[in-house]
Amino acid sequence: MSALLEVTSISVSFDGFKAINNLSFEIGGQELRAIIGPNGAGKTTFMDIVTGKTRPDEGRVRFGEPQLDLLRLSESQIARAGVGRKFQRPTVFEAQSVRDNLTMALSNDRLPFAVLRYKPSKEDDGRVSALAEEIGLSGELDRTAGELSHGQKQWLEIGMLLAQDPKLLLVDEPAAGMTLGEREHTTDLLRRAAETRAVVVVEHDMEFVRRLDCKVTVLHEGSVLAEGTLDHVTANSDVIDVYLGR
Amino acid sequence: MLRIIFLLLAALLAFAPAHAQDADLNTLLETHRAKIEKPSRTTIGPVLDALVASQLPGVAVFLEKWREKELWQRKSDGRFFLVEKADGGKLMLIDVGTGEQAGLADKADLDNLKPNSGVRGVIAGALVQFQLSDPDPERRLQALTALERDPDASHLGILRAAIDSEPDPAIKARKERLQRLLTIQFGSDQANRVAAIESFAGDPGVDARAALNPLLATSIKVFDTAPEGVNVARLLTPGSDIEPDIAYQLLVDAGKARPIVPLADRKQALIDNIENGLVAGIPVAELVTQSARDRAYLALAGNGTVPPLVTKEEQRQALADHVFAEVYAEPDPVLTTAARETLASISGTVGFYQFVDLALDGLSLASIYFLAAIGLAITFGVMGVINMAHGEFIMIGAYTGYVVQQFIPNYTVSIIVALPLAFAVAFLAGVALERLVIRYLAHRPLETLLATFGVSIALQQVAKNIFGTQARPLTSPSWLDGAWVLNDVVSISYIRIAIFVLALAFLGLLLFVLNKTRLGLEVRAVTQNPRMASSMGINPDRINMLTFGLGSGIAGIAGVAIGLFAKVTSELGSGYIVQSFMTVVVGGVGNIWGTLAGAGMIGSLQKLIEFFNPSNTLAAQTYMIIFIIIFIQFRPKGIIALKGRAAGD
Amino acid sequence: MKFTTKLRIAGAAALFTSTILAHSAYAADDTIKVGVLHSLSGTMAISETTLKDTVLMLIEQQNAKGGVLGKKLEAVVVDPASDWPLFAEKARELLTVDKVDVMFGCWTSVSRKSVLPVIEELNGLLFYPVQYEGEESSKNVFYTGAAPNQQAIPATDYFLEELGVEKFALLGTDYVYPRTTNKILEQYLKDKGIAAEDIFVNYTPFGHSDWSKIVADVVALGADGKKVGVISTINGDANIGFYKELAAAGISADDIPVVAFSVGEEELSGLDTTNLVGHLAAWNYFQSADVPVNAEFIKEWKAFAGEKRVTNDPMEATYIGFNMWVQAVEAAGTTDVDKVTEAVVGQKVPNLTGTMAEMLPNHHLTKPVLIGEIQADGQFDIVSQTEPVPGDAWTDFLPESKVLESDWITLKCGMYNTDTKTCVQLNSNY
Amino acid sequence: MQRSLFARQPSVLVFIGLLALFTIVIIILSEGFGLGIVSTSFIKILGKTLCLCLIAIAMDLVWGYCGILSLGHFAFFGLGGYMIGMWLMYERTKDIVIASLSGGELPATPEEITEAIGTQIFGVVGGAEIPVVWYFADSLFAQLLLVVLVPGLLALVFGWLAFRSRVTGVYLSILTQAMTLALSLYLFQNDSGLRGNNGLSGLQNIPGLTEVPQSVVSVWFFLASAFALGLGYLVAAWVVSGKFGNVIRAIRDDEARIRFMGYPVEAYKLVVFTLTAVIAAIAGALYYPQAGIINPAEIAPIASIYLAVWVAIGGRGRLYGAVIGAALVSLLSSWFTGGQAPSIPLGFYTIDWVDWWQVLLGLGFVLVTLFAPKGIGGLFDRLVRKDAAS
Repeated sequence: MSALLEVTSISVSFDGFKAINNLSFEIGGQELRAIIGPNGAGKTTFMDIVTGKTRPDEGRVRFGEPQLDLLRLSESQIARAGVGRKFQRPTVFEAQSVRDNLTMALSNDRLPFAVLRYKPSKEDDGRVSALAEEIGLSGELDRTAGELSHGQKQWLEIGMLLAQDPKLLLVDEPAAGMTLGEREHTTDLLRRAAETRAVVVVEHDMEFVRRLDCKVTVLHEGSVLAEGTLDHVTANSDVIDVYLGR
Repeated sequence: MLRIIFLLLAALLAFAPAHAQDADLNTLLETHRAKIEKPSRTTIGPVLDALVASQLPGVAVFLEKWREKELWQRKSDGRFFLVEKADGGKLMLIDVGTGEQAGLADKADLDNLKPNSGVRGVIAGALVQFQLSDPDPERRLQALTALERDPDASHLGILRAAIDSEPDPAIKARKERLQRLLTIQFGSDQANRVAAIESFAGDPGVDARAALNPLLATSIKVFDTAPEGVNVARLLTPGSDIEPDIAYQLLVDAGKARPIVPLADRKQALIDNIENGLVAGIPVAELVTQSARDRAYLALAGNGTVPPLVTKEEQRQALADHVFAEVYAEPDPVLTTAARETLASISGTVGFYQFVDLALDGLSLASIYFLAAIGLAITFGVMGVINMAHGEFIMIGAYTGYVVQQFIPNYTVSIIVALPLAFAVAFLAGVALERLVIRYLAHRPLETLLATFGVSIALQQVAKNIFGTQARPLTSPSWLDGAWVLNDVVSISYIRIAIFVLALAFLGLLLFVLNKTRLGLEVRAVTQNPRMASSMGINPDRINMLTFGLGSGIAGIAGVAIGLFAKVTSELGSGYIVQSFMTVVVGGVGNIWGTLAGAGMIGSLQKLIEFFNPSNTLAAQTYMIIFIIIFIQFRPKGIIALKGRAAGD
Repeated sequence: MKFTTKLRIAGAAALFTSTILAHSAYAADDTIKVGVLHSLSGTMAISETTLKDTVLMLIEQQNAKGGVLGKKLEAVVVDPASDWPLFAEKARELLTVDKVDVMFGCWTSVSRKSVLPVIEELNGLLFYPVQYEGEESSKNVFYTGAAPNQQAIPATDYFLEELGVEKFALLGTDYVYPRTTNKILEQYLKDKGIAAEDIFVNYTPFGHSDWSKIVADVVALGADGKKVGVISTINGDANIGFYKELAAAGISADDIPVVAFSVGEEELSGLDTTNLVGHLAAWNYFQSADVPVNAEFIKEWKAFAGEKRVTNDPMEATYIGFNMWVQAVEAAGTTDVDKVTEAVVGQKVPNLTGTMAEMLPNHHLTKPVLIGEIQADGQFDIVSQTEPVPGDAWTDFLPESKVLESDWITLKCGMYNTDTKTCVQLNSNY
Repeated sequence: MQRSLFARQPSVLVFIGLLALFTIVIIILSEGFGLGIVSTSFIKILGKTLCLCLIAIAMDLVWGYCGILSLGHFAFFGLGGYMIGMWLMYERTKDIVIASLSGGELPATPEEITEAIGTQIFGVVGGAEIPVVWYFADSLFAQLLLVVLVPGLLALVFGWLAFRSRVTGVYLSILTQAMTLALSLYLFQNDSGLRGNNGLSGLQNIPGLTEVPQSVVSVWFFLASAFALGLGYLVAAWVVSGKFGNVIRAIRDDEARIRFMGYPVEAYKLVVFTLTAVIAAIAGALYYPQAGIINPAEIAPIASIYLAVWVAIGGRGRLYGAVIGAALVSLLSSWFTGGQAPSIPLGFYTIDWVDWWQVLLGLGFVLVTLFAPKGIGGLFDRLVRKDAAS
């Protein structure tokens, strides 16, 4: 099986500071992966590069089958090619209803004129209901998203990502600010999502990563420090050095 | 002939001054009264010649007073007098001939004679011979200025005679230079003239070019064969050096070719030949196109009723049969060659100095833009606030300057008072605006834009209601009058230099405040991370207020500066606001160096475009803005952008 | 949808309509209404407010004398706010809603062109008091300012003959008055034997303030040894920056004289004139004109508007126009526009410089041309004054205008082609 | 879940209904209709106000819904006016010229007619040649097409450049302002071929209809303006009510997020920018024949800022808010400049409205932004909601 996402020796620097240094990374079609690392390790920059927000100074990013060169695509093209991204802060469109949020995210034609002519079909309504069911917001469909609780907004955002039907899902600190119950729900959501697609979770919280129970990549100073199961990497002396400080 | 007389006069003056004469100046003036009452440049010459030739003692004084509009005429008898102020609002009359007092008179009984400047120039020319060797250097300078303005062949001899006796080296140098200039124009000896011409190589003075260029004046002439006996500048080939139509017209004017019948004449000919609704057999109603009219005309020409048209072939042949050449008016090729070479060397120098002058102009404009924009850059950079009322703070500063001058008549003191006061007033206005409006619109930059726009129109109208709609004078102290002059090409007014210095001072001051003081530290902290800053005990409200006041205060000072070199009206600020925005955006937000770079780029570029398109300043501004729009495409964050993730959206 | 909301909207609409009704209903018969159409806000307020005050003063004086035809005059002042379409709108309002009998107003050409179609359609009457570029004659407009032959041409003659200028810099603000005036002058100068390369033309935007480059360009013109003169049609407060730069560059009027057509006492009050002494302006009136009628006018003006105020040429034009209208109304015995327009032609009133102004059949005045040198106190020394010159609607110095003639009495046409002997159009060109 | 436009946007029906009622009432009361209660000058003011309401809707669409604070939409409005103005002016002049030349002894050639038109139109501004930009001026159809094409293309090119380089927020506002300034400065030049500062005038005279009195013409234009406004409102409501509307509101609220959802944000902005530019141009093409003259001062940046203020006062993100704001401010201005507002004597000082109304207007902007950020429309909404609750 060839990898879904293939990142080869990318580097990027800001004002002389190397945020990513010769980083290579691969992930398969249906896989759940956690990326951990201390502040400034380059986790967010890595996601920025994959989603097209930041251009690397060198290196290659290939995605999908047939292979696409992500570096040549704009953010929206990358998203349409099947890369979904969830931000650290929950960003849903608070002025709009949960239904509108989800409808917008449905994987339909996204070009302006098609959207202008768009009429909600039976199928789409069904998808929206199913998604709402999955993220536990069935009863909230016609509420304004701004009125939801913090956790609900996180789920709505994940729901919107699922609605996009991406092949690769990048999730930035999904558990931040959640109650224990909410975390469990979130873990379930992510693990279920990873059954049909690749999911990359960037997380600080070791507990949460442990619960995900997946392969872990540790980033440090812009490169991969260690890779393997959580137990494996936490046993790595370099990782301990980095986390506990030298 | 005239020249010889003058030379004689000059000799007389040099060797035998003040001949005793029997005739009275008053009598002489009486004979020329009509022309002295209503003088004209074209008619005054003979009168002056007669006065000068009379050698009467009072003539020089009379001419001087006349030129200075200090000559009076008694209405009752038309007699001319000089006057002095006397008690009781009366004027003491002084006889022009004797210089003695001649009784008191009411102002209403007298007319003040005011010759226009053309006449004054001619009088000054006549005065030259009296003044050129006058003991008073002021008078000698006056004479030289008059000579420079309106030189005459007759002056050359007088001037040459007056050089050696000149005690003042500066005036002597000026006399010598003038002597060379006059030699170029009026000299009789070829070698002398060539030497004088060559002595000006590389001299950027306008007077030098003014003396040389007339030597190279040419006209286009037509010859049957290769021209001989004339000083030819170059031969012209019709089609490449000269338009064939123009060349043909020259031939027609010289009587060497048949004139082309113009369109209007052809039409008139058709009208004249309408017979029973037909022209040459063609119904008038059919003549609705030019080709139909041409046909009708040709038919008429065939009858011989109208002159035939000149064919293209005939024109071509006529051109081929003749030679066209540009011919110098000056017959001596040695002189024209020397003048051409000297001018070529001058044009190199002038080109260099023009560039220097352009750079100075650009620098000056940049410093004005910088001053106008820097306050905006601070508020925009630190607070992310677009202050549309910024222009009105500039206006407030300018009006403060005006008001101060109403109370302090001494311009120097008033400017010294006005600068800090303008800062204070605008500072307070800025603080008030921040406290009352902007604070409540934090994080809503677009709405701040609209609210401050409301403030802007309200302030403008308030200023109109207080100060009226007329422009108000803001006068610079006299030591700022005039210009620093390097030569005739490079000069810059002292006001602009002062504004430049002011801009530099503010650049330094701001750099110091922002980089070296506690306030600056706090400002930078708030700029970069307001939440972190407030958690460190910095009160962002206070910082915002102070920053806004600072930015506004600087705008106030800019107002005084702009008022000094331009105008003070209620719309003063609105003229600078868009420019200021563009300066800030082009330069890069949140960075003083960026504003400097933006102002520098916009200022110099605008001057550069003006240089290439001198007859249309408006177009220059349009191109400038289009350039900025395109520039933003390539550097959306400006020339000097804050880098890193913090600068991201 | 909520019923109450609808009610509210309907209520607002009703209120609105009722104000319109109330507005259009009022019209009084015991007064003669005089419309004043001058900008009181916006960029032109600087110049036009003065003229509004002048009209108000003249109305006050006339009412003190007992009004016109036994009726009091009533001023209707509107503010077209320097917004050209608003001039047309306000003119229509004045004519149809306020039903004024005459209007005094406009300053810029574009505002006049905006108003023209409206007053021609509604047969109104306008007195236009500002010097302008000519090339126009409307049945409904009386032009009491100078046409080019009453200002620009005599000033150019003065340059050529009295000052011996051989090279001309025509500096102007980029709009119709300078454009047309300069076009006429260029042709005139060429006819006088000035070569095309000895005429330098530059246009700057309104309110231009950065003059250093242009002043330097003018100085450089002297390089071929010819005497340079500047003819300035620079408008409004852009002059202030220009003269300041001129003074700073030390250009004396004896080196490079500047004659301006738009700089009067009012503009000079905005700057220190000590360094500008000797530069020129051409007008039909200066405050310094030493005649009793002018002294009286200045006294009244200062009493009305304030001791510091100055008088200027457009004020004199307003004064002449107002008096002509009063005389014409009394001669016609009515305020009916057709009768008054006929009666105005041929009226003679004293101008403020000691001669008489007469209204010609082409709706222009005869005016003397005065040339003044700037003095240190911001006033002008009159150095030349001609006999009254008849205003010419269509200039004789452009081939396409030369054939045109305006005569509203015998030809009854403002744009009569003497070549084809036809009236090109009855309306004016706008 | 497919619901009709009117179900999704109930205000549309109300608005169209009120507009129709208003139009009919005004027309019946008009001079042109015979009753003569509403004066022709007021009909023109109302007609122009309707056009301003239409451009306010465009502004609301681009700013209130899509979050692009364009300070340049009056440039498109003005261009629309110029495009129709060229035809009006050319044809009117052509009629005059042909009538005048027909008196000549020879029938006129096409060249002579063109030359005479050129002299007639450009003689005033010191020219005679007809510039290239007037190439289509004698075809109404072509100029009508240009009303849409020229501003549309300008918006497309400018928008493409600006959005492509991700200029947003106040930067974009300043850039649009610069564009407007450049255009107005360009048109101020005589060399622009559009008569410089004089602009195009006499536009109220419709060629071929010179015999029809202005009282009738004004009613036609009033009707056309009302129709355009109704249509514009309908189009705008349709655009904002569906998924497209959701997407552009999402762009306004969080541009990055919607981009990562796969929406080509730049394309959406471009569509909205261009669409609103076209609406603005149509509004302008209807406005200037009623105003009678268009000149570059109309395009000056300040006009576009006023436009934003109208929308802010009326309430952003509500189409009727834009209409309320534009109508209110422009009618108030008209009233204050009309000299009918009575002066208030205070004894020591007389408040003359001519002097003070702009101060009032400016402070009004400030107060609205401070205390009614949602504008009058927002207050309106609150009332409606209270009604619903009670």
